[in-house]
Amino acid sequence: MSRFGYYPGCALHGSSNDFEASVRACMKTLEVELGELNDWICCGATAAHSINHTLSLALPGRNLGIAERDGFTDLLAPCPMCSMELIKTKNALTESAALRKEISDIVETPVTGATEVINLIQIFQRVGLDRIQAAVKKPLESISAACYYGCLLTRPPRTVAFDDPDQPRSMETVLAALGAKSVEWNYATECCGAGMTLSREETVLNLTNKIITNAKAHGANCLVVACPMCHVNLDMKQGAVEQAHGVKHDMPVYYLSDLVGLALGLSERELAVNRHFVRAGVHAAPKTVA
Amino acid sequence: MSETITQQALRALVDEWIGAGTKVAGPSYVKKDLCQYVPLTSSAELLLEGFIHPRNSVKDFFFPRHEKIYEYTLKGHEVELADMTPASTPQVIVAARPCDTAAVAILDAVFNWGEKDEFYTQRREAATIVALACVTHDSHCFCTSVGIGPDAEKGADVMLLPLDGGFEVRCLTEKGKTLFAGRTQPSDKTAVIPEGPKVKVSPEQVRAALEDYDNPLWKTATLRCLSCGACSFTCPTCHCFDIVDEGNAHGGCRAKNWDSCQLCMFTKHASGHNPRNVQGQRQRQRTQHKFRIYPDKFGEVLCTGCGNCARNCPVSLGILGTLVELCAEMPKTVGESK
Amino acid sequence: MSETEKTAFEPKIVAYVCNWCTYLGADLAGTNRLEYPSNVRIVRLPCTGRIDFNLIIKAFEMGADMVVVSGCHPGDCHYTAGNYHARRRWTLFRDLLETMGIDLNRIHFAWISAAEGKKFAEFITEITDKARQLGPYQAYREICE
Amino acid sequence: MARIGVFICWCGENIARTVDVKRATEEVEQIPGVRFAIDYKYMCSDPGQTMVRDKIIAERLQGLVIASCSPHMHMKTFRAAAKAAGLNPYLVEMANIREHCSWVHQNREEATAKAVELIRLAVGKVIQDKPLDAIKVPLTKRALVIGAGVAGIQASLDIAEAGHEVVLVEREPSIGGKMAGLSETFPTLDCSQCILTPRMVETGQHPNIKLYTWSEIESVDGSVGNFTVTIRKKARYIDMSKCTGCGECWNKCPMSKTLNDFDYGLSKRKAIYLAFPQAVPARPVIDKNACTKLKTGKCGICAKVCAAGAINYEDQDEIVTEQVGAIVVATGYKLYSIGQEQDNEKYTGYGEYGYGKYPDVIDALQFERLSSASGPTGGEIRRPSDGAVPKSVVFIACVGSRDPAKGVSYCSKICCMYTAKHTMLYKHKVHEGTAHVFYMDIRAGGKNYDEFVRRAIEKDGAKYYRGRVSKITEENGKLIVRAADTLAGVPVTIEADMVVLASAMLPSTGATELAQKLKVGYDEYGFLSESHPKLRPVETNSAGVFICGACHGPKDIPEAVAQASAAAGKVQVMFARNELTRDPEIAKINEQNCAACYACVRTCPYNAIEKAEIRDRQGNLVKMTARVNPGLCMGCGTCVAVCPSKSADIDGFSESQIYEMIKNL
Amino acid sequence: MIEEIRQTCRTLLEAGTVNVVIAYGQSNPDGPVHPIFVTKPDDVEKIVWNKQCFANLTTYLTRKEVKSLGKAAILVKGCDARSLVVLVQESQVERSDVHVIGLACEGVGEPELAGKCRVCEVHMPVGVDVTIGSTEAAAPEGQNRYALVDEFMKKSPEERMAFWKQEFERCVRCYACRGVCPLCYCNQCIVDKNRPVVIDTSATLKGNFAWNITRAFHLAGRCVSCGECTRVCPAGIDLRMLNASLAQSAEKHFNYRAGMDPETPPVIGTYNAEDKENFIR
Repeated sequence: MSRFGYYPGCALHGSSNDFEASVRACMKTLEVELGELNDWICCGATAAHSINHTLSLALPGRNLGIAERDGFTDLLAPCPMCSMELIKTKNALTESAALRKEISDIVETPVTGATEVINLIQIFQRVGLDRIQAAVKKPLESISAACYYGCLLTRPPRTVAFDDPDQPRSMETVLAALGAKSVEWNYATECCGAGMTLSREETVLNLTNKIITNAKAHGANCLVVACPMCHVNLDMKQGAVEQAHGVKHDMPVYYLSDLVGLALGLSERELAVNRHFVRAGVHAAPKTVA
Repeated sequence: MSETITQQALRALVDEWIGAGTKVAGPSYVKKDLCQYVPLTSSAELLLEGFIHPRNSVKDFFFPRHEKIYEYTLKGHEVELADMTPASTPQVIVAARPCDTAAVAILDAVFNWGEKDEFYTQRREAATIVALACVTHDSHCFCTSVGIGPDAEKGADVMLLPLDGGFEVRCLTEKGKTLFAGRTQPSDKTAVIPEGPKVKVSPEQVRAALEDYDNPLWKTATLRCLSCGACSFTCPTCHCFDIVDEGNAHGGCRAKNWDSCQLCMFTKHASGHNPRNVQGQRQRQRTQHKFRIYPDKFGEVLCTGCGNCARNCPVSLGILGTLVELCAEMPKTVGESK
Repeated sequence: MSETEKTAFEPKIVAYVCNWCTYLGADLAGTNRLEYPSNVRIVRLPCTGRIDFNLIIKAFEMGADMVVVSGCHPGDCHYTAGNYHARRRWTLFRDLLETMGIDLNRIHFAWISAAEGKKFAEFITEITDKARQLGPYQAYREICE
Repeated sequence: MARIGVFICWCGENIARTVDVKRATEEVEQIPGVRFAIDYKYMCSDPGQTMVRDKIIAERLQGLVIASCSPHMHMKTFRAAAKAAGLNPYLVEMANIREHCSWVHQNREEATAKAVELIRLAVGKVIQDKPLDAIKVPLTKRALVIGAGVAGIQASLDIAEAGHEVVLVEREPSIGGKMAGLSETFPTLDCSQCILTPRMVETGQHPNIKLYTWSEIESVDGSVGNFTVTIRKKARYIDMSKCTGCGECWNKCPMSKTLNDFDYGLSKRKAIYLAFPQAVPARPVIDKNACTKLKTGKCGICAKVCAAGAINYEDQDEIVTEQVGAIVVATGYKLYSIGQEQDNEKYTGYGEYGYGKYPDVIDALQFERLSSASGPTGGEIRRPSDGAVPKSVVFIACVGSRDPAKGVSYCSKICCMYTAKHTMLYKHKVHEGTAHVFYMDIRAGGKNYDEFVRRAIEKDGAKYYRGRVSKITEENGKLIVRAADTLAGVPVTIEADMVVLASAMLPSTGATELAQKLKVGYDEYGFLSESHPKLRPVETNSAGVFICGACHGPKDIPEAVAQASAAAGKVQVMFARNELTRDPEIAKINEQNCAACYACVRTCPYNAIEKAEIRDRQGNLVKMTARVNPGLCMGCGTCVAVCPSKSADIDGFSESQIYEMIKNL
Repeated sequence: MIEEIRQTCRTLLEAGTVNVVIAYGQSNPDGPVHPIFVTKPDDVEKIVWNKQCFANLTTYLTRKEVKSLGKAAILVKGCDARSLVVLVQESQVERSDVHVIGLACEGVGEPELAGKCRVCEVHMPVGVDVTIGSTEAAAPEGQNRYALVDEFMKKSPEERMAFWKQEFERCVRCYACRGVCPLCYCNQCIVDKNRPVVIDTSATLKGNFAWNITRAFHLAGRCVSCGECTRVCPAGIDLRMLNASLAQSAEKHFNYRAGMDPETPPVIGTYNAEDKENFIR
């Protein structure tokens, strides 16, 4: 059984607890132990770096320190915002001995930046796609997904150094292992407007509408995401989008872990798929057809 | 009847000399398996028994391996010279082997011949040599073959002869007497020194054998020589030196450094020609110098049979071995050539 | 040594540089008027390949407190490979010096190209500061007494 | 005592401002060996040099130290002055008290002290200087030109016309290079092929030009004046002496699926093919990867139809050597790939433009072929995906250029011009179409260049937007180009039928490997380095090797041609002499002391040291030794450093000279 | 084994295959073992083979006095065979000019084995013309051949410097280290070069540091750790430490060990563009 550190961040313990349920259920089935960091704190995303540079490194620094203390060589941060902040800090620490000392002093824990920070897609890659493929119980033949990476999974490219920032393929490869199809479309790495959900809702509704429309136009019957914020905008806000644009989308939005879990035979309830706003039943489509 | 001193008292005396600011040198283990004559900081370092011969010789204290003669400073287009003052600090060499002590007496002749070597002479005058007679010897020792013995007094100011728990003290010169005045106990015992190594050759035999300058033995018997200076530099009587200038554009010194006739550069001319170009010629030169040239000039052989040449030779090629081979062949070769 | 003496100390620094990269880099620093401390004495050699370890030892013997060796970046050698040969020798030589207890803070190696006037000036400034902090290379001076 | 004269230059105020020259002069006079020291405002001026010459004679000087600027600036000047006064030029040393002193120090005390110290080192060195004589090297008056694009052709013809033999090597089956595939050229819009093909024919027929096409340089040995060049003639499978170029073979060849590289993949060609109709030599070549006969042994149609019997399936690569005295490199350029695969890890490609996955997103050279009368569409602008005439074309400039994050940091220089040209070519052919151009800046410096761009905008109505394209997507057969118009401050979305990317100019494949063979420097991108950017623009630091055209950096045709003529001129200057002289600052071996361990032989980057024997008059071997070939030694001195006995030494930077300098620390 | 050695040498001399055999001998039975040069078949009886056969005889292959004797056969232990490889690589010895008799060796030194023998990996010599004897002795498992250096490097730089000052203080510049070393074959040693003086000839600390650094570095990537320099030093200076440190460095950085393989190009005078360089700015 492999063991990974687990940093949920605020989202997975709050608005996106369905995501956490999905991730945990999936990992359990794959016999991956997730060790949640004891006493983790906020990653400082969005606010810290615009206020105080040291703080923006110290917050993730403390979390990395905890991971090192607890002996985790790999740390899963399913929220891309969190993983980006952690990686940014890790990189900075690796480059400067002075910074390592400074941050270690501030957070009162020795921190070197040795821990590898990984996102949701990477943990599946670590587990091994062939292993997952072998464990698939219910191939997702009815799924034609538009894999939506959003802005942060692959960006900033030199920091996160994950997949191709403009033409990513990693989620598609995971889906292929599950027996699912994915479509070629144009909005895979466009922004959903996450940060402006509250301040400029109109922009968000406009962007998400484009994303969903394009996915549909290219033949997708669902969207797959690996980011809690994307999910909020695409799923929870889909009703508002439909209202604002006078359209009917009814486009299910899955977390990547949902689809892995479903293929592995987990139930919608176990994966909290039943708590999504848009009824996410495409995976079972053949049954209804039959 | 004799005068004696216990080992303990001798050591106390040595410490006293040291305490008084006298430079004291004597045999000591400087590291595992390496016994050398070295300056002592305490009598505890001093070896008084259990050694045959230190790997170096006492010449180090009169004729050091490197000695500045003068210093110069360049001031603009002028050169300023500053003579070095010869050292005259009192020094005592203690527990010197008779073969080393004798060597100093032999060297006196060459360093006082013609131009007096002030550096040597002044050190020599300020020094008192306390010899220690030998009770054992090894296969390299051959003092008896060159007219010296385990208790030879030549060159010594004091002779110490091991006597159970201490030494018989024979003060041979005024310097020696002053050094030990009131420190010895009269005793009815006298030390008995065992005979030294068996006589293997005689200077006369060697002298005769050396007449055959072109003896092929020089080539064959010295083939294994590696052309280093280990023999000369640890020899108590070898005294060749080189003059070098060292320094930079601002100043420097002229110095006298040990040199060895065994090194191939020793006789190399500026033209590139080297009259002693092969090792046999260099070995022959060293032997000739010790047993013919030096005796012809100063009346005694330049060798005290200490055996350091063989002891220190990387390939165990001591002068004795060569002499024995040379003399063994002698009747025939001498007879033929004459 | 007291603090005041330490601050008053001006180290002697010898820089062995190649003719085609670092020497020109130093020229560029001049052309661009990039100021750096005046302690360094540049010895121009054709190539870092020419820079023998004996030169480094000799510099210390002559009282240098720090020695700099610098030439073209790998791949940029005017003579195609001199710097690669030099790099090998230095790698071994540094290990020897380390075994001997010779202070490696006293020897600095750098690749400085003809275009890196800024790097040259910064590098010299930095190591001069370092040399000032280290003080005279007493250990080697004692050897040379 | 040596008689050294020290000449301290003020360099106007450049040195004198920070160095107290007067005081330095007084102090320097005290240095042992210095006969006198003298200062002057401009030592390099005519009166300055006259003073140097007069002093050499009057004071019977044995050596000079000129304390002034960098030796890279004026060493030659002062050596010449010494020579003119009868002093060996290699008895001159310079103390660089300008670049290394007055310009980098502010404190007058410190700068003056350092200047004196630098002069002291130079005096130390000059005392150990030895008079040297320049090395004379025989000269082979034949030139090698590598690359037969327009630059290589121009250089070859110039040298050949001057009466010297030229060996012209081209790795493609035909000469002509990139220019042979261009449509029309800016700013005159004259037909590229019409101006180039006559030159190609001339090259092919010139009695002084020996042409090797379909050939590559294997290795280069020797040095200036006497290079030995090994050339690989790749198997062509055609007997060039028999072939008449009739065309039967390629007409009958059944294999027609290979992408035509002359059309950059926009068309197909046969397995046996003529590079293009105007090819020189007009002889086909068999593509061994496409030919059924060569792959499987079956077919053989071309051999059957060849009346001349010129097809030879057994052909093998052939290695030939040529002796030349000078080399001109004209290897040209290629474009930054618009696909995902890049040949340099620093280049990421442009995923936002689809990495070439949209067939209607093409690069500029492909557009040249589309608009060329000899191109795959016969000069009609038709898009690759469906052959439709595009009604709306977006041109994007600076793809990969000026973009250190994804491509190169330099400007590719010609894209602004050819993009303007492309819009005009397009508009002249598709009158109702719209050309949109996204640019960063318009750089149109050159005779009639800006006027040309204005014409594209004002007369032909190209729509120019200052801004970058952020994304290209495909929607219902249209390319959706999303961009910013930074002048208007609005986002722009254009539905285009075709997009043309003006991707960056890169040195052609293999340029750095060739540079290494030639020992020519190159920059981080692989462009070859000139000796001096202003004064020696076509020379390289490898004597006898010259560069021209785009292998040196992005340039347009007129510039490449001008540079080619310049390089040819340099070759002719060299060939005007009967022998060469070289700087004698080279290695030598003390053969008596050499232990013949041959560490130097192993180390020498120029293979200039050989194993040699010393024999006596009777021919008996005395000893082995290393020996320097002065014709090959370039004077790096690496042998000195590896020689344990210091039997190797190097004139000009000898052990004595360097140690004497250090002793003056 | 000794009889086989003598017989082999006798045959070679009798057949005229060689003119001289470079071997070990003893002037008297309890005297020291030293190199001998056997030119007459009957003299092979003088050859000995015992625990005192320290000398690396390959040092004689480059000496003009020995070369003048004609074609030589030489006795080599496994360690000595490595220096022969270097001599061949460095064109000092034409391999076909020497008849190399390898001796199976379980180590020299009595009662205690010499340090080098305790980590020996070449009990059976390689690259020889004939091997005499056999041994099962093998390299000790997991032995760190640089343990001596590693241990020494635990000292602080200041302690190391102090150690070397103490050692070099005793150096009298007799050059026995140079004389005995098979790889010190220069016609004129750099220390004997006086225009310019690269290394002071004075036996001062300054001169002694320069000399010993140079001696060690000239053996960088060449020294085969035969240990002769250390054995013969009359001042007992621990020279092998410096040699071992460089051997370790060559192995660590360039995966090179001198004298192991005649085909691998020497580490100095060659390069790899990928050589690491973390110390260069």
